[in-house]
Amino acid sequence: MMAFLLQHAPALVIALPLVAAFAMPMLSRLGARAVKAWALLALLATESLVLLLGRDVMSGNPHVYALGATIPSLTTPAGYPIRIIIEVDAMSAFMAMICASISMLVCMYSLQYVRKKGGQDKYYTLLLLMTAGMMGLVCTGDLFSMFVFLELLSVSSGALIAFHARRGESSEAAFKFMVVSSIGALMVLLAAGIFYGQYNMLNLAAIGGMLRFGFLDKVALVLLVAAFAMKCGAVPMHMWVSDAYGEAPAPVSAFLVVASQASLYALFRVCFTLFGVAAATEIMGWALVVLGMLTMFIGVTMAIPQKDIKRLMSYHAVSQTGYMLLGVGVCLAVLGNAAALGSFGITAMQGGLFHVVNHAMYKGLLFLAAGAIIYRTGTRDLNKLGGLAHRMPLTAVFFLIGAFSISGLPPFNGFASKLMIYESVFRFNPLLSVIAMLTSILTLASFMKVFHSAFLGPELPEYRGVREMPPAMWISMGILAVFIMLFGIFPDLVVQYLVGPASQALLDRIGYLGGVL
Amino acid sequence: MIDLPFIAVIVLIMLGISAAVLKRNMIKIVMGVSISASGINLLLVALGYREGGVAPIFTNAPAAQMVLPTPQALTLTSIVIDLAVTAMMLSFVILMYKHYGSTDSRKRRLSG
Amino acid sequence: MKGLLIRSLTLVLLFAFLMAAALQLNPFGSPSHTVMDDYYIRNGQAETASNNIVSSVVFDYRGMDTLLEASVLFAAASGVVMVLGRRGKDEKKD
Amino acid sequence: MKRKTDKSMDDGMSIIVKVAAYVLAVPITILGLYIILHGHLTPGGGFPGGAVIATLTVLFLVAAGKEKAKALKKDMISFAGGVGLVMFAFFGFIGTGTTFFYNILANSGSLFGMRIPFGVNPGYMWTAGVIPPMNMAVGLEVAASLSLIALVMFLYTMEDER
Repeated sequence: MMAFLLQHAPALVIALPLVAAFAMPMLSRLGARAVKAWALLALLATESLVLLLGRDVMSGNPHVYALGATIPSLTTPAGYPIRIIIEVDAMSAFMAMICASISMLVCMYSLQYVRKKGGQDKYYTLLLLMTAGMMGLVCTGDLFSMFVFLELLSVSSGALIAFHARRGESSEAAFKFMVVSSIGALMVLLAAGIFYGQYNMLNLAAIGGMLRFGFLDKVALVLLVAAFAMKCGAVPMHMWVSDAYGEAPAPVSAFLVVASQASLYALFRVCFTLFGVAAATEIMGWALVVLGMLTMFIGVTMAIPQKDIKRLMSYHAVSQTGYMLLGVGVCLAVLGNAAALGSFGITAMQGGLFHVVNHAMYKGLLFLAAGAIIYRTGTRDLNKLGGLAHRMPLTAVFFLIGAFSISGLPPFNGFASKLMIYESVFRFNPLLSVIAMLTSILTLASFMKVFHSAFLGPELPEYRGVREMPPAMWISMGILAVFIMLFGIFPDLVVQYLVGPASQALLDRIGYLGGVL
Repeated sequence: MIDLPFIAVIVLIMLGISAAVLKRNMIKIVMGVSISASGINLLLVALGYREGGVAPIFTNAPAAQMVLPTPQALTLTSIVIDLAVTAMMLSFVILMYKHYGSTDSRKRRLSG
Repeated sequence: MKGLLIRSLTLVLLFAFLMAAALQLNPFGSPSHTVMDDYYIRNGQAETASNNIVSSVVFDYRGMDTLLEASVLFAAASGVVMVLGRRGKDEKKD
Repeated sequence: MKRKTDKSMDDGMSIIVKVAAYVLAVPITILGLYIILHGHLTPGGGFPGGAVIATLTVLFLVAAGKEKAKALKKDMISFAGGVGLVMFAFFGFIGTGTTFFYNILANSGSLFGMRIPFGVNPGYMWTAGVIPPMNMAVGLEVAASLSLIALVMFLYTMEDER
């Protein structure tokens, strides 16, 4: 049974949340309790399956699964791949674990957060579909499937952003998000079409193996990088992020962070695996680094004057994306240079990837804490809030943990990953490192302002009746907080067992191609 | 030799994207996204065409070379996805029209 | 009007870029590589027993895509119902 | 803002349109079913067929008007869509003994398991393994989803300002 599950796990992690979502219209007849239980159960099953798969993959055993072939490992019946192939290497497993864990916690949080509003079965359906889209995006080894998963992700998250549709602003944010993401997805499709026209292949590994790097390939590279950078909220296209994260319900915002990171994963996958050293790595790497620097700095400067607590956090999310782009971009820039890669390139990439998982956790925690504030007080205007620490001490503690972590204070996990980025980037170019540190300080200043205005100060009369948040909400936040502490105290273990294999897998282009061909 | 179909496809895609970027009316933005999606579908189909080919269906097929089947399958998929995206975006436009009383994107409240 | 200028400039650049790419594609009507599609045409009938090769690509060789595409439509339907179909006064904070 | 709603439209269009719509409904249904059932033999399949059947709903909405449209059950349509997708996924899952999405019925000799010779042939109905059942499942899902989208949008836009 275990071996059977493990063998089919790459397909099942995508299929499970999908089927659970399809069954939702039937379950909704049984009432809201059944819907919630079913969604949580499905996500728990997905999570355990992903952990099972991830443990196997991380121990150096990548999985390849040809959908519909006579045996799962029969990828090339005629010398080339003809079916959709799911390829889970350590990097994919790493991202899949993040997605599954956060989706489970978000679902748990939602159990109470979206209690009073209608349309619950649709909410959980879309949550499950979004999980499936994310899992597929990080696991698939096929360029066209990537487009389809990207669209599934954007349609379902677009709908979830507009959950409070009567507010007007949220449908506006959702509209903006849909336009940006559908144009991005169309660019991916165009790139897939260009590759298909040249090589008659859609599989990432097969295209990578045949790559000639002519003019058309460069066009496709530019289209793919632009599309995924747009989707992950890098700077010239960051305007949708603040609206979408700000207007979505809080758990959905926490989940959208992971969705952006799935796009980030696709960006890395395209740069490292599809193109690899063949790409003009110096130029591409610098492009990512510059994009990262701009994203980091503009994000934080736009965050400081915000008055809306969730909008402020969204701009910080933009800013943190810059760190990941910076770390991985430095590695991409020195990919052709073995000495530099060994001495600081790999550390930079590990820092970037470590920051991905840390960001998912602390940003999730912060958004969930903001959600708790909104849930109890009904406002998100920082000028109206104040003195909440008297009434919601637990929320205050969780918020503080998230805020310290995002600002990179020891002993929280943000410190560990940022330290790795600072160290390695300093050896690449000291100026970049200084700007990154400055951004961190600005982040700390901004969050201290938020903490001060929302939690400290005298107890305001209008919030006298405010209570601590309900249990499902603080349990999910507590799990995140515990993991933030653990990752901050034992960063070396995390790097060794999670981030290290992932970064090795991303660098091992030959291994990825060899898995299929 | 100039390949007119590909040029037409690029013109179509750019028309759509220009409409999405430059127009103020949100219905026109939706139309723009749809048009560029159609352009890309046409590109896929055009890539799979073989001179004088017939559809890749064996039922009573004439004896001739067949065109490539994959682009047609991809196009089928992408048409349905485009339909779904359009439906989603139009429903947001309906909501905004109800809320703001206009389809003009300048009247929106959110900035940035 | 500075924004308009930047947008127009970007669009013109994109247009030139894509047009240059279009001119480099294989000539229309004679694709250069056809290994994957020839496999489908040659073996599709034997492997999937379907006369319609497009159907066998859609539902067999690339079946996952089709499942996903159907679920995109399902997501859109659920989303439209969720945002437009709700009745009652359950709108509140957040 | 105030949008003027035409009260006369609540009961749909004139009797001529209604009769024409009911007459058209039969050939549309047959065409849709034909396209779905022959998806593995002729151009078409679940998606185009489902879309054809969904036009039936649109026709009904236009002809019969708002009051009749309100009687349609959204939950039931959504349920039908879910059933279609679960069926589709089920046919993917039954191959899991080999691989997910393995075409287990093709060439098996059982239902839809007839072998076909290579090359041009007149087309046999009982071929193609899981493809025809999948076409039916997708047809159901697409028809349901598109009907649901059309219905909800119609009701929302026809709704009076409250």
